[in-house]
Amino acid sequence: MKPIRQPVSIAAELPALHRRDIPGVGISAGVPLWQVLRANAMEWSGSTAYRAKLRGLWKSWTWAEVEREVVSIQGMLAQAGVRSGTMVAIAGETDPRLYWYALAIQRAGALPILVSSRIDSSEFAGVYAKAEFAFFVAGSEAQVDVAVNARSRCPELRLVIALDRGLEVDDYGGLVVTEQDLRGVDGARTRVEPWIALQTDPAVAISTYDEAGENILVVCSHASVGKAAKEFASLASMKANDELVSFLPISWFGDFLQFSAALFERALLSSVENSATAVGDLQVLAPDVMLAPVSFYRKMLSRIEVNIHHSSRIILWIYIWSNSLAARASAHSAKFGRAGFVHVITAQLLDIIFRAPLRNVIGFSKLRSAFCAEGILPPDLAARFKSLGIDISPIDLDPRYGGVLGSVACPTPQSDPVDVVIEGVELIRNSAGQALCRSDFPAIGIVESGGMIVPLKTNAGGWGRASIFGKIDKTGTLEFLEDIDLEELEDQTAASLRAHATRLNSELLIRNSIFRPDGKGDWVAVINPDVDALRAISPNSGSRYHELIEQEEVIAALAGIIRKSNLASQKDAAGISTQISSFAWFAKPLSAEEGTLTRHGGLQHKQIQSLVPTSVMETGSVNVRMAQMPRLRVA
Amino acid sequence: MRNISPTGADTIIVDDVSLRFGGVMALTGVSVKVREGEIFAIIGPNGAGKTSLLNCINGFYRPTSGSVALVGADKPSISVSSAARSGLARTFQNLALFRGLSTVENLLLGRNLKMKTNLLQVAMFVGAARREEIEHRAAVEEIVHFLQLQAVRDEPVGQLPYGIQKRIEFGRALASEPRVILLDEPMAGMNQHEKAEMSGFIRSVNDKMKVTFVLIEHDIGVVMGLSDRIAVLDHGEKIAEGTPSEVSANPSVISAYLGVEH
Amino acid sequence: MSLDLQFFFEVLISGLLTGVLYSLVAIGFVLIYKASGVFNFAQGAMVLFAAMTLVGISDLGVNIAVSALLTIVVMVVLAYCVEFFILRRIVNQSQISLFMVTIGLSYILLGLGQLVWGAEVHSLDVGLPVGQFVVGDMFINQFDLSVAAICGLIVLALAYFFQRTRVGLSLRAVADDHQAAISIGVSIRNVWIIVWSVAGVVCLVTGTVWGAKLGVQPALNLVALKAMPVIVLGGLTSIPGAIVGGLIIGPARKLFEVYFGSIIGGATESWVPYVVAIAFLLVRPAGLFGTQELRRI
Amino acid sequence: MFYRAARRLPTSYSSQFLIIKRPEDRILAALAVGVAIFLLPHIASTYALSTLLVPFLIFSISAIGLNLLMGYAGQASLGSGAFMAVGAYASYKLATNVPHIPIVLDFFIGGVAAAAVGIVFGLPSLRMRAFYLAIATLAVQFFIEWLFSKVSWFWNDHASGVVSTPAFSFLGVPIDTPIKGYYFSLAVVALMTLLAVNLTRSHIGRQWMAVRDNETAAQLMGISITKAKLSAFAISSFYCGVAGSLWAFVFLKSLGITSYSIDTSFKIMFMIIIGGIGTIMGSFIGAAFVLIVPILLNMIPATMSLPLSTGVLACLEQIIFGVFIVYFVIVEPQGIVRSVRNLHQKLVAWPLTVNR
Repeated sequence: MKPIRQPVSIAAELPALHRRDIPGVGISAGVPLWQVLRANAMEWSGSTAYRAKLRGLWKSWTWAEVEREVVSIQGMLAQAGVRSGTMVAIAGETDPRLYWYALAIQRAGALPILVSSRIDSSEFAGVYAKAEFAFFVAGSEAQVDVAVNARSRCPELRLVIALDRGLEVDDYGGLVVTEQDLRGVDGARTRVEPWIALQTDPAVAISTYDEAGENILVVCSHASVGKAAKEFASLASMKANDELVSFLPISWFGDFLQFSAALFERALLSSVENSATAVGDLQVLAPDVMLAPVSFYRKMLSRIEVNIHHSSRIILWIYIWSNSLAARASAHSAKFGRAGFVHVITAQLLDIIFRAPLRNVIGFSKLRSAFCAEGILPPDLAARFKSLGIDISPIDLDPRYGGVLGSVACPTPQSDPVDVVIEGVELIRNSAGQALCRSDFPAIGIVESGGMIVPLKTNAGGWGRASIFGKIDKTGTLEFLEDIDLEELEDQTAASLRAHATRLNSELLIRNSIFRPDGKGDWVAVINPDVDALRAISPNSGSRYHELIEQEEVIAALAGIIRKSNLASQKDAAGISTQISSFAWFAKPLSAEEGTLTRHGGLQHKQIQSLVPTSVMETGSVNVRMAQMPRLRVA
Repeated sequence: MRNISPTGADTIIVDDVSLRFGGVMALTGVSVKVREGEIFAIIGPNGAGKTSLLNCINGFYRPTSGSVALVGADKPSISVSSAARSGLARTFQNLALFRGLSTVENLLLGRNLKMKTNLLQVAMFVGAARREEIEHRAAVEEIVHFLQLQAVRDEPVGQLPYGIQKRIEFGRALASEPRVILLDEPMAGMNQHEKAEMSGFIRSVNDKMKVTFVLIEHDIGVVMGLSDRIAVLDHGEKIAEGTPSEVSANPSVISAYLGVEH
Repeated sequence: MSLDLQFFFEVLISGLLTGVLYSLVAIGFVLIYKASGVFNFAQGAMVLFAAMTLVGISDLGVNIAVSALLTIVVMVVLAYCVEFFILRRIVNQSQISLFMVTIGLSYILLGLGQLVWGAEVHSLDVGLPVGQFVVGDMFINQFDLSVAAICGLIVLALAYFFQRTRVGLSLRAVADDHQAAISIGVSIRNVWIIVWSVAGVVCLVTGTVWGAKLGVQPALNLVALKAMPVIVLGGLTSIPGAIVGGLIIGPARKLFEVYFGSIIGGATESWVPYVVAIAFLLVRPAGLFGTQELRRI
Repeated sequence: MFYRAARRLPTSYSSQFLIIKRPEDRILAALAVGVAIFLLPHIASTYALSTLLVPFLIFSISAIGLNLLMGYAGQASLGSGAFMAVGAYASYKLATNVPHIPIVLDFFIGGVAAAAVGIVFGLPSLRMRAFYLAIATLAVQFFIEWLFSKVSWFWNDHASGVVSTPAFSFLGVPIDTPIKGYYFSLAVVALMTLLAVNLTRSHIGRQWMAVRDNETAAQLMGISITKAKLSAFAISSFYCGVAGSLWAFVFLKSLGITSYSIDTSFKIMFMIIIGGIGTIMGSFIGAAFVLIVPILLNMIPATMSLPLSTGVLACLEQIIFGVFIVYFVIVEPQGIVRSVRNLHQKLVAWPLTVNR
């Protein structure tokens, strides 16, 4: 595989890394993470960078150690045959070394592909088909087994590097090696020049799923990773030596985000022992900043509340009271734009006598800013957390969009070629308006001035789909198209929509709802109905979800609610009235764990398609959202 | 179905063993050879004498006639503890854990034989004794990690769910780094998922640590999938032995066992 | 017949007879153990309590028979209390902790008895014959003999109670298998109450006899300790065992005391029975007639 | 909440060996020790020192001893009093006949003698279970009582069975005043407690607990039941022996078999039942409880000026103890220490409750 660019000595860039008074600020977003790491190692060699629980004990590493480790890993990998442009898959959980490997791989100019640790062998083969990687770094034996089972379908897979083999010994005929084996002779000592990447070069590929459940690979450039990280850091107002906790499979984008943000702000990233111990470990770790999926917050809350309900009446009473208080306070502030004096006082008192000890017990004692990804934290949960003195702001972090340069599938090419700007890359546009391209060298994420990208991987002569998303000039700076975005609407519309939301959500049938423009000035309500409630009104109470949403009665009832809400909105004197032209829901019910909305599911249902013209939703969804990236919005 | 059949040397030789309780013949003239590194299953209807055979192998019962030999043992395993010393570990149909003790303590007891420090050193609890504790604790943590027991590390095992307890008992057997592990219905009362998990553990221990297994299991599906060879007992007599395919083909087995069970 | 042989027989017989006395106590133990699986350390205390109550009531000038009846009532009440406050609250606890409870119980009874009836020694005369038979050249204590008779009567009564009466049957059912008994609708609590009451009655008899022998005093409590070896020797679960145990222990201690005790300072009765019992137990860990519980694996 | 969980991370297995895990508790413990060393002996009256504190210390040693046997190894014993006697008489013989060896050594040898006797009388435990064994240990009690009351050689053939123990000094300091006695026994208690704790958290302690919880499985682990049980008996008896010697030399300053009667055995057993079976802590709590209750009982009527004769009080004491035993076995089988632990957990989890 021929390298795309020759390595340059990085001596020239060092001063750039030194110019800095406030930590992190000086480093421009485009700088590869390994350089950030090295900067940290130079300036704060002593301070702790990572912490992990191995075999029941907490181990920690300083920046300098990590830097040294990363360099030696790169040397090790170089010996194993990892070159620039090589692709190396990584899968595993709760072990910082996995991230260090990612860094080392970037340092070598190769592309780390973060794979879910829960992946099964067929999916693994699927990922392999997209990015024929020759190397696979397995966090634990589970992943080793996956790779071994899939080896027949992965001809190019040369080496599985196992970080933690536990009790195992079998090496499957040289396929599986441990680090120790690899270090072996002088692997650790061979020092390899780092690869200097452009900020538009791909930094990392994340194996995830699109809303159809298809496994896709998402590629992020150094620029977008940095940008996302910095945005997160600023949202969380992260400081140096803050403590973060990461506890999920490495391929979760939120996890990767925390990791990169921690690097930029040189915060301390700890990882729990495993998912079973997560809650307990969290209590010990007491993070300052936390980014977790909604499901995890739910788990925490249920744990807390079960406790509260089993504890003394007084505690329970205070808790309920503080909940209502929080609700009233927010209502008050919504009305007058500021919290009431009484509320402030009582809140303060509560915090001293009730919340503080509670936070201490449940492990949020030090928490400064918490975020939940994978959609929106249901308002009731948010309120209950608030009553514990914990504010959780949902951030929009769909891995499809957070830091994406492009995603890949490989249909057959269509007619109607378009002019090619980069030599060696041929582009055509198919009837669906998608751009397809072919390059005569294996390529990764090259960007064309027409705002087109080639697939993650094209074999010489192979075709792949790409999607238009924005303009990039030859200097490699991105320029995004505009997004239609609630936050950017004039306040009255937003307020009116919020009013809609509260009305709908207050209904028994609807758990929560969001709104998309239908393109004709009105709005589509995408709702998440309460299945049990639906059953209650359905003629056949035994019917399954997909049956329910076909039933006239049910649709009528929901339509009634919408209509009511529209009327209310018209009556509402304050501000302009927004009307809901149609509503959509999901082919699959969302379990309580998910309980959130994605803005696509609704379209999978024929009934809805009749209600909402697909094309319109398109503007509302895929491409434009895609364009405006990587942007973290605090709802 | 597992077709690779290890052709290791014989590890356990049960030679024409009979066992009598008062008037009842629990076993009559049973001869079995367990090869090194294989998973050997003993099946049969209830009261066929499976557990009795296991008990003979690791010395709970002394056969009325016939002999049991553990090849490579320093001395023929006559008592339970000497069997343990010669690398024989065992789990029970109805758990035999130390209910009052935590998971880690149970596993540590599995390594009891490896702990050498004497009473005085221990009473001082410095130097050797301390080092020993730490070293064995580390070894135990490996098993905790392997069997995914982190969450219950310090819980008293008495209150833990059944599946977990089974796993802990298996871990305790593993902790003694045995050559042979006898499993008496390791998956009794488990749901399918737990069974799959357990077989996974057994398989990987057998594959990768070359531990020989002798197991009694009622779930025919599991047995067929897991074991290299199977012996079928009925009324204390061995009516068949061979690979899963052979056994399941054997008419007498079908009549005596499968017919009854399913 | 030579003198020392005759002497030997005298000792032997009196040993046997005192042995029977111990059997009386032992029977109470066995009853309770069979039915409620409790090793009733409070047996001695119950004996003392019963005797004290009897004496106490009769000292109030009540006819001895009446006061005996009253005492029986008291013992029944006691049985009920034991069931209510202890047995029903202590299901599925380890046997040793049940044992502990009865130690506690014995303390309570001792304290109570002395609190109510005072700690001083009462003499008790229930008209048992004193003096000596003369058989050949041998002297046999009539008192002991009559006690033996009483003991025999009690055993017969109990045998009848267990074999013939409905209660007795259900009681044996419980003794065999609690769960089964419950499943066939035996009210286990009633059974407990009954058994403890019966044991109470046995205690009353025992107490009366011992009281008549030694006078009613706290020392009676030690009777239980003396009877322990008899019980373990006979095996906790069999009444015949209790009797035979008594018949072995009684002579053994007497003979040892008479022939060796003097050499090594005397008063060996306190421990010799135990040594004998342990010697037996080492051979048969479940005692003579006890059933060896199988080791579950 | 009163205890901090946040960011206290175990970084080595040896941190698991800490006798007191939480720093807050360590402070408390340090305070307690400080009080015991510097404050208590000076504020406490001589009466309190000699009739309460010293007996408390000595009895907690024997309670620890019995706890090791009964609580950890699960072998019931009613013979602790006898083992105390053995220790006492052994060290008495030594102190009187071989005066020049240091007294501490006497006590130690006394303990060893008791251990030897313990091993002999522990042998039945190999065959017998539960209360069969308890009865067997009763035999020890009675035999020893008889032995030391009949064979006058043990008390140097004095006329009376009760002899006064020779005055002794430790490191040149004569242990004559209650305070010195207190400090001396405190030192012994501290040392022996530490040793006991070490044993219980080591593999030997684990072997005992294994035998207690499941003998079959214990055998399966290659544990020699004989070794485990006999070692438990030996060590338990050693503790009792030393306690016995202290009882004679430091507390009574005289030696008579009556003070090692079966009642003493029961008393010690009550201590561990009430305090908490299977915990070292429980031994102390139990000892304190069993010793303090009677004193309180004697004080209450005095303070409330109730006309209660000592006889009545004695009865009440018996009854109350009986009730306590029954109560603890039924309601709180793990004794007071359990309640203390619960409180501790409550404090840790406050304002939430402990989720069990």
